[in-house]
Amino acid sequence: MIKATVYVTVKQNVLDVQGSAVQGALHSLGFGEVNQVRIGKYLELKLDTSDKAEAEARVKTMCEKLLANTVIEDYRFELS
Amino acid sequence: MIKATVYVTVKQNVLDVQGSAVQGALHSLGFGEVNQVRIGKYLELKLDTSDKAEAEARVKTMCEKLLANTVIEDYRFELS
Amino acid sequence: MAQQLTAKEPTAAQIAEQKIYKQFGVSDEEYAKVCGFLGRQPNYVEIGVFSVMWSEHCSYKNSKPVLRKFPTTGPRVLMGPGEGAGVVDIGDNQAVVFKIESHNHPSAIEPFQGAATGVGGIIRDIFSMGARPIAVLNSLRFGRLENERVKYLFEHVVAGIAGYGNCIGIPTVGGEVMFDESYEGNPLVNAMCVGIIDHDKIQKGVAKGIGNPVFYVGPATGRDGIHGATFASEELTEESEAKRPAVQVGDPFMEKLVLEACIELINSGIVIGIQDMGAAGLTCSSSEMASKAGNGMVLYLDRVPQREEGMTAYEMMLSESQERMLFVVEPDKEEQAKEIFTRWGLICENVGNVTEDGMLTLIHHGEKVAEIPVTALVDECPVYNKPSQVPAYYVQNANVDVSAYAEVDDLNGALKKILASPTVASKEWIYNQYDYMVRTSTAVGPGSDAAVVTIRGTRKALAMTTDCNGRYVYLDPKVGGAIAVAEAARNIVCSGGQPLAITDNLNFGSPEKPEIFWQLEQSADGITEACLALDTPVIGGNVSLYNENAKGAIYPTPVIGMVGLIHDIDHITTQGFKNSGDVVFLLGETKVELGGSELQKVWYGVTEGRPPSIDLAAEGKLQQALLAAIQGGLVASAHDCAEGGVAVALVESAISGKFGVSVNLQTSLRADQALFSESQSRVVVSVAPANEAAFAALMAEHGVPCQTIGAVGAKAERTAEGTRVVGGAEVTITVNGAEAISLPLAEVETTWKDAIPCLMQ
Amino acid sequence: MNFAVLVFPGSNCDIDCYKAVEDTIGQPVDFIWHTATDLSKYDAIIVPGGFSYGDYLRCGAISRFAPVMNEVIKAAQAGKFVLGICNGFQILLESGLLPGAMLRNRSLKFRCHSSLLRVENNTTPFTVDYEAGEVIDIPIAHGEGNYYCDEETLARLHSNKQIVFRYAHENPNGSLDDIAGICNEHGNVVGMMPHPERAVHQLLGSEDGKRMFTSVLKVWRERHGATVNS
Ligand SMILES: Nc1ncnc2c1ncn2[C@@H]1O[C@H](COP(=O)(O)OP(=O)(O)O)[C@@H](O)[C@H]1O
Ligand SMILES: [Mg+2]
Repeated sequence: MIKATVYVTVKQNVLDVQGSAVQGALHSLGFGEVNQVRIGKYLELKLDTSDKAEAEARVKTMCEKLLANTVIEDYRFELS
Repeated sequence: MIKATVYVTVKQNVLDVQGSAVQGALHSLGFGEVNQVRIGKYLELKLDTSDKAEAEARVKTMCEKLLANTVIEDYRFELS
Repeated sequence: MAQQLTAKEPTAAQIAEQKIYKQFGVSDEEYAKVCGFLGRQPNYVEIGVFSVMWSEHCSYKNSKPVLRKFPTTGPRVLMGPGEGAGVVDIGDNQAVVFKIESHNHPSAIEPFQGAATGVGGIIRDIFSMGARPIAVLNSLRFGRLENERVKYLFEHVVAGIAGYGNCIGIPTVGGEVMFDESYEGNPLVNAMCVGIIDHDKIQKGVAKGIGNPVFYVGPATGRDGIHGATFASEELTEESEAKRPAVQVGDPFMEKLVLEACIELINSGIVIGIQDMGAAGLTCSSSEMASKAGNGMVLYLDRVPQREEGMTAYEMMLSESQERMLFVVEPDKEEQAKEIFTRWGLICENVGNVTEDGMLTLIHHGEKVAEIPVTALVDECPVYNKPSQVPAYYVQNANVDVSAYAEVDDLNGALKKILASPTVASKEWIYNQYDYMVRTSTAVGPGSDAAVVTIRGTRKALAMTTDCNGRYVYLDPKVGGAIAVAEAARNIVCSGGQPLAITDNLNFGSPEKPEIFWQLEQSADGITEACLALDTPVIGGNVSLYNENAKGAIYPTPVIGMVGLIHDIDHITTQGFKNSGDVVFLLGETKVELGGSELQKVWYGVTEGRPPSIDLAAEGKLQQALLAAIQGGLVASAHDCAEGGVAVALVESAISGKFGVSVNLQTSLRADQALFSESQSRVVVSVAPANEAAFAALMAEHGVPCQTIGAVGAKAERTAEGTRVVGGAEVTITVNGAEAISLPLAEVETTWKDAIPCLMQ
Repeated sequence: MNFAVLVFPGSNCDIDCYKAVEDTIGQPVDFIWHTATDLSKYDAIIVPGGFSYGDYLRCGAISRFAPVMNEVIKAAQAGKFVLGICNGFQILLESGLLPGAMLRNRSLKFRCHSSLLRVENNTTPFTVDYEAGEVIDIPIAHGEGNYYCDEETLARLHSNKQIVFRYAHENPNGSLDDIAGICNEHGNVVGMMPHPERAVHQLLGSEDGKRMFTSVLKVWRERHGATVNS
């Protein structure tokens, strides 16, 4: 059993609509020190396999194909 | 400047609708080894402060008040 | 019988000794009755099953005596209360199916999911009858919008309703919302669904045919919402936070699959009985289906699809996981049923059989873990006749003389204040988040008196609305209850429809308080009288009691959902003025009736006295006359006078139509009273000059008070996208010739449209 | 002319599109299940709005893998007419038939109301019956219609005249360059957020969507040399 943790974030040059909204909300709640918020997705996958190298390749394909839209998003992942 | 990374996930016994849907999709794409998917949010905050203890307390309040919906979500965060 | 089911669960003896049943809201007497029915002490599963089935939410044990008064039959009623929803004939072998239901307590805790699953639940009630849902509506109550928590609840309730309805593809076409501190901490979220069905397709939730298999369809069961029905039957307190069941999460996409598959299954003609798993989940659906057929049912719980590991029988029976259905077919139809569900990507499991012993029998891990007579669960719940007492506030209010209020010195200011009150202000902020157009049958969406949905392939349409003014009901529950029905019917008639029937949602405080029970009784009497007078039977409804916050009960709020039939789409009428120069009429009589009014609230800061009176015979005449005029093609626009009186009605017709208006009210009342009194049975109508005489004659013939008050003014100039008025039109109202209101339409529109968005910034 | 309206499990504007084809141009139209593997019979394919697979993760992300999408890609390459509306537009983006991606509305709220569009390109098969620059009234209903693409792509959209519709006044979702609809380089694949199928009758508030259907029929007839009254 391998656990993959995938982080998908909006690309730097794409406006993170949700992030800006959350930053605005934090400001109005009095958290003026927050000067940037980026919001992404966080996925935990459990994989029925013990072959790390294979898992690495498979998760990369999953990200490219489905989990991230690389027009607007970056992704990275960790296996454990 | 302190960076806070916040992870928000659906509580264990609350149905993770998104996670189940993505797992189904991965299966039909041929990734049968994926036997669980949980999806959460991932937030990066930049804080204009250098006081780690204070930041710790402030981020906790942000999570409780806004970033997580503690009725159905759990959160954890790291400072760096 | 297994006495103790898992190591963690108390034994039957412990339940008795430690009175554990009390935690589930079962009283000592009720526990004794349970023992009587079983002939022994119940184990943990059994007492759990009894406690949800005997909760107010499922059994109506406190409200039944009150509900019995409602008229429930009529020539058009094909099915009254009892099944998932009521059914009313609309001709051509078609029928309309509708029902309203509350999700107040879940929404107070988790507004998005609470509201979303409320919508999901009521939609299931409709399609489990075999009907295709065509529209949803909602009725909402919140505290004052200045409060941060209220804003949070409001924002997320609306998002939850939108999230579910938009995704499943059923238009949210209307509703209502009021804001008052009485609802702080205990918002009301009522959702109504309307569906269409052919007469011969009507389904019942019956488990007929001994030996027939029972199927479970939908997502796997988790530990969510355990004891939801019990939770809904208690007051919300600090402790309920801790006691709260895991929140149910809605999956509208899943429901869409279940909906399509179930309709296909029903259309295939093989279903014997089908029911949704709503409150009290598997427990309620299985025992009700068995009871209705006079049979029993055995369930093999190991076969129930499970989402979490190690679920106990107790947990499975009490779970309120969403989007699940239970149905019965004949054994040789199993494959056919499975095929349909497979195509929609759904699993359907054979979880049991219909039996002849009249028992609900549960088998888990090869052991019998419960055996209960279904009649004990469904039909033998104790019914209480609660004491009732006239509240002190009601007696005191008799002494309030609203005609003695100091005269309003700034009528323009008062009008703007009322228009900016969130209760009266434009609800665009809400309904622009709802997809009210999907299915392309919405002829009148939100923003007029009633919504109108056309029926494809015919010239017919359905008008639908929800209404209730909780302030009136608080001040006089009987009159307020009658007004709620009358107002709903008036909204239907103003839209060109003939009122057919109602569904009601009785939202009240704790029935343990005699004053609250009095409110409940009285308002049911009022509803009954109005339903009889207006010929609109009650075909279903829902009761939500224990709506209380730290300061006490909410205003009694019996929400009325009504559906009317528009015989021809040419009769569809909206509230907006249509042509410059049309004659404006005011139907009905204006009296000094400010009790519970918007003016009283925003200008004098109180809610006191008696509410407006209602003469149901006059109301009936008004509605008949107006409907005849509309059907005769005499009416350009019609809008009922509700909160804010004739002044607000005129402004709304002007804004909706984007025309100015100029009227004079000839009256013996003070100007402020004439403008803002909320007397009932009044409608603002505009009529083309050519039809003026015929319209006036028709009203006279029916004995309806009818006054020509002025004319529709200039067409407004608008912004490029047409959404806002920029100039060229005025709202002018004089009273006995003296100037009372004089404001540019652009200004009143801005006040009215920006109020809620500004508060929600 | 044969129309196909795709049906994903969560499509909910499929019926509306079907009715719109029937009511506006009266051509034969079929519902096509997402598992279908043959679209050869059809001249035009409509990918309707809705929440195809629940729209979890991202709108259209899961549905682009439906078997039928391979056929849609083939049809598009063969020059057949493909129209993606709302969620259908999102699916066309995810599947790469059209460039760019969709972000959540700037307001972070679902928005449903009528909207005014300017016809920027009236040479696509779906827009020939409009005047260039004409402003039309077509409603929107979406939570993720905030169109985005990188600068290079945007430049290409401009130079190839691939922007078909722009929001004429208020931009309801924050989309780049007020984009409401685009087409591919050949113009035979069009994606748009507003719903023309909801604007085909005065009872619905507007009839401006009708001409999208009459346009494509006209172009198809021209290409097939069929007479208009056939
Ligand atoms: N919660 C809501 N959801 C959808 N539509 C709503 C809601 N609240 C109000 N509306 C719509 O706004 C319009 C005005 O509502 P309301 O002021 O209650 O009208 P009326 O007094 O005529 O019943 C109606 O068309 C109603 O359907
Ligand atoms: Mg009303």
